[in-house]
Amino acid sequence: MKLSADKLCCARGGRPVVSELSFSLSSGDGMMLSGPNGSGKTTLLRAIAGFGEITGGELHLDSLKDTDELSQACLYIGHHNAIKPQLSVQENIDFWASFGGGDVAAALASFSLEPIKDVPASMLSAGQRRRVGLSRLALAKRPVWLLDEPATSLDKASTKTLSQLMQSYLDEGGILIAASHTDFDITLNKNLVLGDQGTAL
Amino acid sequence: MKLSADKLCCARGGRPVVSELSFSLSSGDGMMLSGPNGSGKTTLLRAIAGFGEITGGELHLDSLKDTDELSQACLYIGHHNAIKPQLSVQENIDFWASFGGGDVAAALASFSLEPIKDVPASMLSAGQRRRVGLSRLALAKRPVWLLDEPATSLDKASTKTLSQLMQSYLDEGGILIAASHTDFDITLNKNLVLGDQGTAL
Amino acid sequence: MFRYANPTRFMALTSVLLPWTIALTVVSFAAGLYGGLFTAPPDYQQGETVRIMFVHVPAAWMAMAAYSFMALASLVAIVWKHPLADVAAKSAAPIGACFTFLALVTGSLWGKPMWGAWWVWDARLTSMLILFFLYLGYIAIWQTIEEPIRAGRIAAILAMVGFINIPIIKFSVEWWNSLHQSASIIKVGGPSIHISILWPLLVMITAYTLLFAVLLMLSMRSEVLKRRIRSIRIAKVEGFG
Amino acid sequence: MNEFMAVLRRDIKLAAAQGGGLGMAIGFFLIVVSLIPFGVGPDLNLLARVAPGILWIALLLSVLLSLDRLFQADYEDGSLEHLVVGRAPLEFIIVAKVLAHWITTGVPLIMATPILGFFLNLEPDAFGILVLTMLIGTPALNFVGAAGAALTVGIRRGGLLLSLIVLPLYVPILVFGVSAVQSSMLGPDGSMQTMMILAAFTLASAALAPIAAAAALRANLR
Amino acid sequence: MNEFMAVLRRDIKLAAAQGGGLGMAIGFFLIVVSLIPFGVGPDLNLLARVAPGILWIALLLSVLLSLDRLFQADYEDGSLEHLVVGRAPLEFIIVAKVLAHWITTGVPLIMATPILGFFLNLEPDAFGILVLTMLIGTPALNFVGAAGAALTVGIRRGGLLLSLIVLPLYVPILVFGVSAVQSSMLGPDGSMQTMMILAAFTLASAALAPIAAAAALRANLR
Ligand code: HEM
Ligand SMILES: Nc1ncnc2c1ncn2[C@@H]1O[C@H](COP(=O)(O)OP(=O)(O)OP(=O)(O)O)[C@@H](O)[C@H]1O
Ligand SMILES: Nc1ncnc2c1ncn2[C@@H]1O[C@H](COP(=O)(O)OP(=O)(O)OP(=O)(O)O)[C@@H](O)[C@H]1O
Ligand SMILES: [Mg+2]
Ligand SMILES: [Mg+2]
Repeated sequence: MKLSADKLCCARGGRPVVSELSFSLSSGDGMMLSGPNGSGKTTLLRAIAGFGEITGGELHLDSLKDTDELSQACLYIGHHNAIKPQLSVQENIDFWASFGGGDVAAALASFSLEPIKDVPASMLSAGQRRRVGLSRLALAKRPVWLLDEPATSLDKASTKTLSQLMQSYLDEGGILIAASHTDFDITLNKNLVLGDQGTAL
Repeated sequence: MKLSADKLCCARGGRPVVSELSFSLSSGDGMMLSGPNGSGKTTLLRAIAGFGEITGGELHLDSLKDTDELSQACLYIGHHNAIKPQLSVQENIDFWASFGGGDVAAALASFSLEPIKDVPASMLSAGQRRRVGLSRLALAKRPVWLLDEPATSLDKASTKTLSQLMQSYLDEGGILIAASHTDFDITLNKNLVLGDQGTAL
Repeated sequence: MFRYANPTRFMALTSVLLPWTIALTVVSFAAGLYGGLFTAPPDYQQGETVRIMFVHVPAAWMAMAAYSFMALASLVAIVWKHPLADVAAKSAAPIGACFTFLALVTGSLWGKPMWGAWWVWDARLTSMLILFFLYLGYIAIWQTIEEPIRAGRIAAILAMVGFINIPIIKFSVEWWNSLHQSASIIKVGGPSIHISILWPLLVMITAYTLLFAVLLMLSMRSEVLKRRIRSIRIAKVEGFG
Repeated sequence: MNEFMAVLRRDIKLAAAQGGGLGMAIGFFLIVVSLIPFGVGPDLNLLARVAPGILWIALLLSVLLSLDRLFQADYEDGSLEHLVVGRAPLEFIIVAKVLAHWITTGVPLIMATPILGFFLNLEPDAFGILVLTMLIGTPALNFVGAAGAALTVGIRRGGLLLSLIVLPLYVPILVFGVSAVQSSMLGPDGSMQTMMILAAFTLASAALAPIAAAAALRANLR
Repeated sequence: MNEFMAVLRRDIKLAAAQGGGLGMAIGFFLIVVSLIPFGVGPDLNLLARVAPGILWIALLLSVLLSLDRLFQADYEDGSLEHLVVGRAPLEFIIVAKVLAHWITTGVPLIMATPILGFFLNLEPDAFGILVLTMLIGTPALNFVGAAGAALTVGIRRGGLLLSLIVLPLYVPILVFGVSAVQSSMLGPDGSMQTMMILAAFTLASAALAPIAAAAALRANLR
């Protein structure tokens, strides 16, 4: 497994945002994406996940070249949690499991959601919501994880759980890109720092 | 100026969440509110700001007792940024200034928003949006600040700006409560740690 | 956006073409109006009111033609992602809406003496009204979505979906046998109207088509310029971060 | 007063910035009215007879639909909380929002009415009186609708719930609005009295709805 | 197929969990229809004459209004992105969503029609045929509406823009739906042909609308 970008340029709303980024990640590589606000971290992650305008350069996952198949290989967790407030925590996870496969019990266990599994999602606190969103990580087996500020609103214990989950995913040979302004409890072996103009520093 | 809570109990959606909290803050005091996800930080802040069900105990600001006047004394910055996506950054701040008073130029300067002042808010990144939301701090002069995870999505430079702003507010004699899972660059002189059951630890 | 050479070539080409097309438009309008107002005989049934035809029929045709053009340009924009196709479709919409409006107004001016009412809820008239609404919806899409690329795609899909209405207008007269005149120019076995009416009508149709071309070129040019200004403006706020 | 003008100006600006937000309610109005002949048939006499009622109902639906976002947007982005604890009384702010809404959608809708009356073959004499009754009656629609919007703010499917709550309250306004037009077709001053009743509705709703709306908003923010 | 059933089941569950989501569209339908006599006057013959058209138009508006959130909720909470990159083709997912929507709102609306027809003094003979045409025709409304909803997802004031886009496309369905009912009032098999045309509309929209909707959703997610 190898995810590589070659002089990748992306736009957002017609405006060029990220320009000429090149990187290459093999199985087990985790890349920390950092840079000031507005430097294009979200734009880059969305582009890889298949929701962006790629205006130049190339993006490959093995032999797949920015197609639907590439985006199906990615698990993108963005700023939103994809939770239905009317459904309970368990019902939400049930749906994802029946949609994309995976084991509901394992997902509930991952961020210790069992105690709140029957609470309607509309009654969750910000961090609880984020935990439900992140429990997808324990659900779907996808070769690439794209995490956009995954630790937002998480308390210390959950942040640690997240780091462990990331670590064991990398150990199993996953590829991971995480955008964040703060450090995780583990260190990722690659780094990409974006500058103001969306170019690598 | 003195903000004090005496055995304060609050509910959310009819369910008791925070129970028997007591604290007292005078001018210049800043209180860090921490605790695991779902422990009731947001609930408490909203209750002080006037958007909660206070089910027991008392809350005072000098002689004001949880009334409209108390909530008018507070500046509450919650998870949402109160930004209109159709308007530009400047237009948004203009509106707040004409609604609650304050100097637009100072607010723009506070989080270095001048370069993006004409950009429609719908085109901002998560952190840029948060910065616009936080620029209210430089706008309205209110005796109490209630900040709910103010540093979400902020990059390092802006986090520092925020800390400085908080510091100078405290120096001028403001009262501040901030909920956060991570530390700020400054240390607040008071601490309130909520336990799982919404009681102080 | 304008890394493409195309729009530049388009600007150069149209600046040469425009004066000529304008001249031709004026000439053919003069000829068509002269023929329509003076040489064509009054109708034995309708009298002088028949002359509204020379304004009405071409307007109605162009209303449909402009929509078809828009749908076609949208198809090109979606399939080949040609940047000018997008601009062309966007620019054609308000012009087409104006032609539609003109056909509606002249039609109802004509309807008063002919049918005794300004407006009847006849199939052709109504489907024309719906065409007008489709134009409005299309224009609203462009106005509501700020990002030009996304707006372009969405508008293009809408234009192609709405194209279904064109055959409905065209054949509504036969399907619902309405009050309105059925096709007399384009039909099996050749046109069924007299040559003295036919030629001014054909000239007027040419004139309208040329007018459409002129307006289209003008508004495409201004759209291209607007996009350039937009990209310059955006480039200026570039370094914000 | 400062706050009042600030909100009024912002809401008008927002409606304009929506690029066609103005035109959209009119679009809906236009289309609903032009669907009628398809449903009812093209008989011009029949159309003329039902025209005032249909126009009023369509106006009512258009106002209702555009109302459902009156507080919702402010609620979702967190602005509402700031508006509620501002120095100006919440009732004032609500009046400012209703006024802005009436200016940006109510007035254009009323302006479009004569054209639609023309399509429905309404007698030209009735146009003036129709527009007049609408000018007098629509603020009531807006105020009552605002109270409904405040009650349903933050509720999923609020839009349809809003219809359920508000439409019954619209019935009296509809009845008097239509009867004012119809009685004017009979004689010159037959409509004076109904017009007065409409005006009374508007005044009463302007006085009461903001209070109800303010209470509802406060309750919905807890 | 797994994904199809998952989405279908979830959307039905969501509609039920909305606590009255089912009832709300019917509520709107009921109220629009019951406003008509107030607007048009209580003349029973007149009402009977306009009844099929009014019922169809009210049905159409109710479907339209409840459609505007078809993709919006998924868009706002980030689910849509996951649905789009799922293993099942997006067109399938869209069909599942439309089907769920038809089951939870279309069918109840049609069930409510006879009661409303009764209020409007519709001839009892026409009830059966009215329900039948609606059963055949409403899926087309849902499919075309879904394409419109996909075009306007993520757009402010999408609801009204949706009406502007979709209502013109509803006109043929309305025309044939009403004319099927009316011709059935004349003779027994007068309506067969129009019914076939309606069925053709439904089939064509079921084939084409998901493709257009999928393209629109993809474009709107960039
Ligand atoms: C608002 C009212 C009217 C509208 C919207 C309207 C619309 C149209 C349209 C769309 C066409 C193009 C048809 C085609 O290419 O097949 C057309 C053609 C025509 N219209 Fe009208 N029309 C209206 C009123 C009238 C009236 C009152 C008359 C006179 C009786 C009239 C006479 C004609 C004639 C003679 C043609 C040319 C038909 C042909 O040769 O193909 N129209 N109209
Ligand atoms: N929807 C949009 N339309 C147009 N431009 C956008 C849009 N969203 C973001 N942008 C712009 O694209 C640039 C990059 O934004 P992006 O969200 O990728 O930044 P980011 O690195 O994720 O920042 P943050 O740390 O604040 O999340 C910013 O300058 C922003 O203004
Ligand atoms: N709208 C609501 N209705 C009912 N209960 C709620 C609601 N919002 C939150 N709760 C519940 O109230 C409790 C406290 O939530 P609150 O949002 O105050 O936590 P928090 O300390 O801010 O957590 P976080 O760190 O995740 O933001 C939680 O158990 C949560 O489930
Ligand atoms: Mg980001
Ligand atoms: Mg919280």
